[in-house]
Amino acid sequence: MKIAEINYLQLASIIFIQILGTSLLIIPGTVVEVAGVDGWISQIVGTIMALIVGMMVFYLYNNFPQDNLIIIFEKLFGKIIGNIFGFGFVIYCILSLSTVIKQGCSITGYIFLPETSPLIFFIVFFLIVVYITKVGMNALARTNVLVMLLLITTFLVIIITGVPLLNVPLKPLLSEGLFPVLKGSLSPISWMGQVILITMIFPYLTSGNKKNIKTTILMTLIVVGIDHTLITMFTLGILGLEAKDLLIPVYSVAKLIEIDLIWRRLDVMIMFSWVAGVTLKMSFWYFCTVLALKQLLHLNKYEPIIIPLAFLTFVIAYYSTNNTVELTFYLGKIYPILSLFSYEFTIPLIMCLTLFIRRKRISKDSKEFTP
Amino acid sequence: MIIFSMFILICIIMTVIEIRPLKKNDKKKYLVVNGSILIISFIIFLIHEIHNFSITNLMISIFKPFADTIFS
Amino acid sequence: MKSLGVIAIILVLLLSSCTNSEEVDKLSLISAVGLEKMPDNEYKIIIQYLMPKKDQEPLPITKEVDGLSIYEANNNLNEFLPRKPYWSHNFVILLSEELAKEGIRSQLDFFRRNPEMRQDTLVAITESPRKILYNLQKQQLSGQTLKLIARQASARKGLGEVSTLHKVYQNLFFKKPFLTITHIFLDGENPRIDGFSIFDKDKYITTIKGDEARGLGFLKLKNKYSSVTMNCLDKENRQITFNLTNIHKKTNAYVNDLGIFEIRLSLEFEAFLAESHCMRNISDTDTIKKLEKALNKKIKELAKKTIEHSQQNVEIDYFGFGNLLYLNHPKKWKEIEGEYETVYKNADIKLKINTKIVQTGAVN
Amino acid sequence: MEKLSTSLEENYKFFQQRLNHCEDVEFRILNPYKKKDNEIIFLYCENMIDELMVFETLFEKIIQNYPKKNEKIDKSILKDVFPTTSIFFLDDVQEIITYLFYGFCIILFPNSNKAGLVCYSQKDFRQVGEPQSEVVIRGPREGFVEVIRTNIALIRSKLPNANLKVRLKKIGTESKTFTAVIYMENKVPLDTLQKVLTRIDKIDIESTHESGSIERRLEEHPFSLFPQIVHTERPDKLVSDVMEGRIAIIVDGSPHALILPSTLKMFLQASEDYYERYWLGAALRVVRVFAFLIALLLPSFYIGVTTFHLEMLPTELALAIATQKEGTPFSAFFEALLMEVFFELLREAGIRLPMPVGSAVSIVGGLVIGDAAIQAGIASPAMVIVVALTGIASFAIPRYSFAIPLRILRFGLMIITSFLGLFGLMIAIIAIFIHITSLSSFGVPYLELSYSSFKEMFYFVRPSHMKNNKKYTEGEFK
Repeated sequence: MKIAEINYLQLASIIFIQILGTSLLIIPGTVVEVAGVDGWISQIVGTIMALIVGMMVFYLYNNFPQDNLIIIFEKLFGKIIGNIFGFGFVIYCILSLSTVIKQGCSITGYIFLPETSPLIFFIVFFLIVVYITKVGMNALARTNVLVMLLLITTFLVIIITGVPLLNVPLKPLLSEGLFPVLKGSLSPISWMGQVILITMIFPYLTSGNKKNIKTTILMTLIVVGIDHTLITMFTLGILGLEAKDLLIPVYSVAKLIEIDLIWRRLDVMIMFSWVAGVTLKMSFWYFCTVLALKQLLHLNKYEPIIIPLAFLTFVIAYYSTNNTVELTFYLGKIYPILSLFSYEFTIPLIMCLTLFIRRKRISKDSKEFTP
Repeated sequence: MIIFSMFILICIIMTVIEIRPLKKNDKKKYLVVNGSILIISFIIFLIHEIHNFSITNLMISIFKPFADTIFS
Repeated sequence: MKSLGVIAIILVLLLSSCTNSEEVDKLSLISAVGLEKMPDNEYKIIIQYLMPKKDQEPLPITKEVDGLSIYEANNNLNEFLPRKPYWSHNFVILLSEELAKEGIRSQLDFFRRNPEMRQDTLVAITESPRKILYNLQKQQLSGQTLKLIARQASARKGLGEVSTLHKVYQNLFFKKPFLTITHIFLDGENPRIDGFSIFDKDKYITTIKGDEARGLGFLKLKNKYSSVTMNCLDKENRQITFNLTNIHKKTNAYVNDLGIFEIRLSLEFEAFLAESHCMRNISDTDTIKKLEKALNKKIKELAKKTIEHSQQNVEIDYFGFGNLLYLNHPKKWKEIEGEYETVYKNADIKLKINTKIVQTGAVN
Repeated sequence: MEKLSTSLEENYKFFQQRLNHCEDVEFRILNPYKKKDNEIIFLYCENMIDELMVFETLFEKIIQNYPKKNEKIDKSILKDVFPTTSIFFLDDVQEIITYLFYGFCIILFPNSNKAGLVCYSQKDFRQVGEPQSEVVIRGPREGFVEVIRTNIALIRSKLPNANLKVRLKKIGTESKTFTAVIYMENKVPLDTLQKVLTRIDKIDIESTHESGSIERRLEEHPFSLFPQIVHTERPDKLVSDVMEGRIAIIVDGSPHALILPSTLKMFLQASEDYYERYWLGAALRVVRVFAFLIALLLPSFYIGVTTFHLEMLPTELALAIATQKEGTPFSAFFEALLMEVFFELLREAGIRLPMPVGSAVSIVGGLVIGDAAIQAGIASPAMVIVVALTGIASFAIPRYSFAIPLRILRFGLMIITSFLGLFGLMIAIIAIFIHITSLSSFGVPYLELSYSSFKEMFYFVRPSHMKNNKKYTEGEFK
């Protein structure tokens, strides 16, 4: 089978949607809760830290442009430890994906159809995710570009129409010291650290030269960081610390926007594009999970395991948290620790160090990537 | 509950349909893999039904002390 | 086979989904709501809703219900209403003074939690929401009309910002809330807006009307029009009116070494001559200088009046000076946070007003 | 018998038998001296041939040059008759019969196992006229006809260039239909050409009379709702696409030429865009993209907004819709379904009927859809506006074949929206876009958003394109 090709724009859109797909609505809430008015500084700190993760990802790509994460594990740590890391990665993927699904379902449920059984959302998302994964990476990458445009438009609409509503000064600066800001930056780092997922699609980046891929990764991270910072600034500037009080602050901001001529109430349109983003984010995560499991089990094709694995993921997601309070707590406080101490920061760091130390003794005879 | 069980049923049928045209050697492998994945998901479902306990709860109970010290 | 499976799943999905679709003609659009206090902790809510009829102008219908909480009263509505109440097109929430005295934060909670509710709904205090709503019944879009009145009044009369649900809550989350809410009077048949209610945190204190209220606009508004009328320079019993615009405001608040709270306010306006009952010829630059001086004095007088009222009569800082201090000097704020009321009472507020007359209208 | 025998009698009998009941075939025996072994037999299909020419040129000249009584007749006689090499000899029976029906005159000689073939083909067919399905205000008025030779001539006259290659193939085991593959040698990507040629060779079909049946067999995703090959009736459109490096296929008997590889944007382009001012062309394309979206989404969006998200509408509009809706018995979904079905019925009836009756249908239809449905309380006026707008939008799409998937998908979207609201609509839209982006036409992605494709869609007009066609050959393949 021919390997799908991903060009720069598609790579950028994958990173963009993969992070901003869910965070666009949620991130100001989790950050403001910890860092208060200085939430936007947390976002800047988070972006800078995420750039380090981006550099690590590129360092891995530079050395293994033809392999993906599972093969890199094997090459770096040997067969046994590599496989353990690989299975850990699958579990990490399933856990993260289940939180994404839970967020997607609970927020769309709350906003679109509050009286409908939540199971319906799970089934709908299940169907679309299975379908997208079956169709494959090529279509996913192309649709990503489309939805990226949609999300950027949404973002710009919020920002531009939000300007007249800004009336709360972002002061006092650092009144509680630097510590809450750093604590608040954990959540953005964990979100933007998800860029580690593109290690799974290295072999697809066939058409690029390395320098361009580096700029693509880092520039996209910076753009996402700017988006995060701006959206947090606007949420704080429009709502003030009221943002702490709300379930989805950005949605509340969108509710205040009035474009008198065309649309008086824009919030549903914003949710409309958010659903698109979250669907594609789920699909990309799921694609990576399936690919990883397929490689670990040495299967020929990944198509036959799509449905059972999706079922497992959705069952875990369905039974993950009981209410929104628990979900917010998990997303804001538990997940950053969990992810940063595993595959988003610590393990990439170990990998890069190992690679740096034993650069010349990496086994060359290992297997090749097959889609 | 009815929806859920029908959903499981359809999932199993779709999986079988997916595996059927494969070669014999592959078929066995995929049956084992898919079967174990489905069994794991069923166990998770059962544990939640009986003890009301999920993986997220587990994570929360493990990491809560960390979180409390960091975000206090 | 494969497509059969997909069709089966979709069928299961569609047949089982208990959706919440509501046809348009099965809803009653609520356009205004009033809350009143009843004995025994019960709420009375007065709801004004629109029920469209074919070939007929939709006029609002007013109904009253009681309930232990507002949500319950909302549900009790359907004891006599054939349609589901729909809150998204609500424009006004009226609270009675009595209710507001208990703290509006808890009373407005229902409207905050309800995802249907718009956050830009007007919140207003009035003596009796019931009377106002019954009087409004003849208007086609009653809630919207009331909100438009509030908006125009705040812009033209200088009564501070329109107090929407979002603004109220935004204010309550400040370090030192300085809430003022639009007050609606009933003048004979018609509702009138000529003043505002002031709050201590979220508890209603009193209402300020007329001249005393005018000063708030100068201190709070940004870039909105309002007008000032003063006596002529030469003739005492004749008036001259200016329209003010393009406000540039500079404020600074700090606590000096003696522990006195000092506030420096400098306001710059551009003034348009709107109407003059004297002095047919104002082409002289000296006259304009004189007029500017007199205008400064008049504005200062008006602002001072309101400030004095807030310092002496009610002893509540509803201008947000306390919050200003927190924003600029958070450490100083912590020192005086406990006894802010007394500190504010003795605060030294310095006003510096600078007006420029830019235009004299179509007549030279 | 596969090859001709040397005996004239045997050959004659064979043809008599093989062409039994083919009463349009004429047998003529020329034997002026009434002597055995000295006769010539002519075969031709009288309706396919210019009989006058046969008599005037062939028969008369042969009689003039007929050898003396004692000399044997030989095929060299034809050389004296025709100075040019417009005659050729064949011995394969099957081929000879095929040529016979193409309009050739077959000449059989004694003692020879080869038959001479001379072309006198003449058919009376439709004249070159204005294309019916692609009307332009500005642009050439000629359109393809059913005869492949005329069509190739139309193309050749626009591009008298040796780089324009015309490769003839025969498709159909029974019909042996002529099919021409036309491309510019210096512009076409070779792998695409190879793919097209092999796929044409693989076509297994008994007969074909319209390029549509070949189109199905050339597409990579024949079960997709979306057409993946553009067809056109206009030579100018075909030539400009061929100049971009695309490949055209013309089938004998069909006025619709196929152009491939095709992408989604080609279905939204009209050839007129390139002849009018640039700004108009660019603006019209934006309009067509909107038309595409409206034709696909408007009814379901209306259902979603009025039954799930009334808060999106301004209060006045919500009230107006509610007032109109009051008194109609059906739900918004059913109302929309009913009106859409009405509309599709009318459209179908209008297309099939002859012109004078067709206009009557449209008058009745206008009454039914417009006024009467509202008067009878079946539909609300707002719904009628929505349905009418949807219909008009679907007519604004320049290619009829591309409006078909929209018509079908619209109903599916309406059903999903009626159950799951705008959420379901968004999910369905994503599914549709995933499907569209997964399609490819001969290795070229059907829809790919990139800077260059965007520029091509809205920005660049064709003249600059013609000079530098790298966008297609390089830009799209990546």
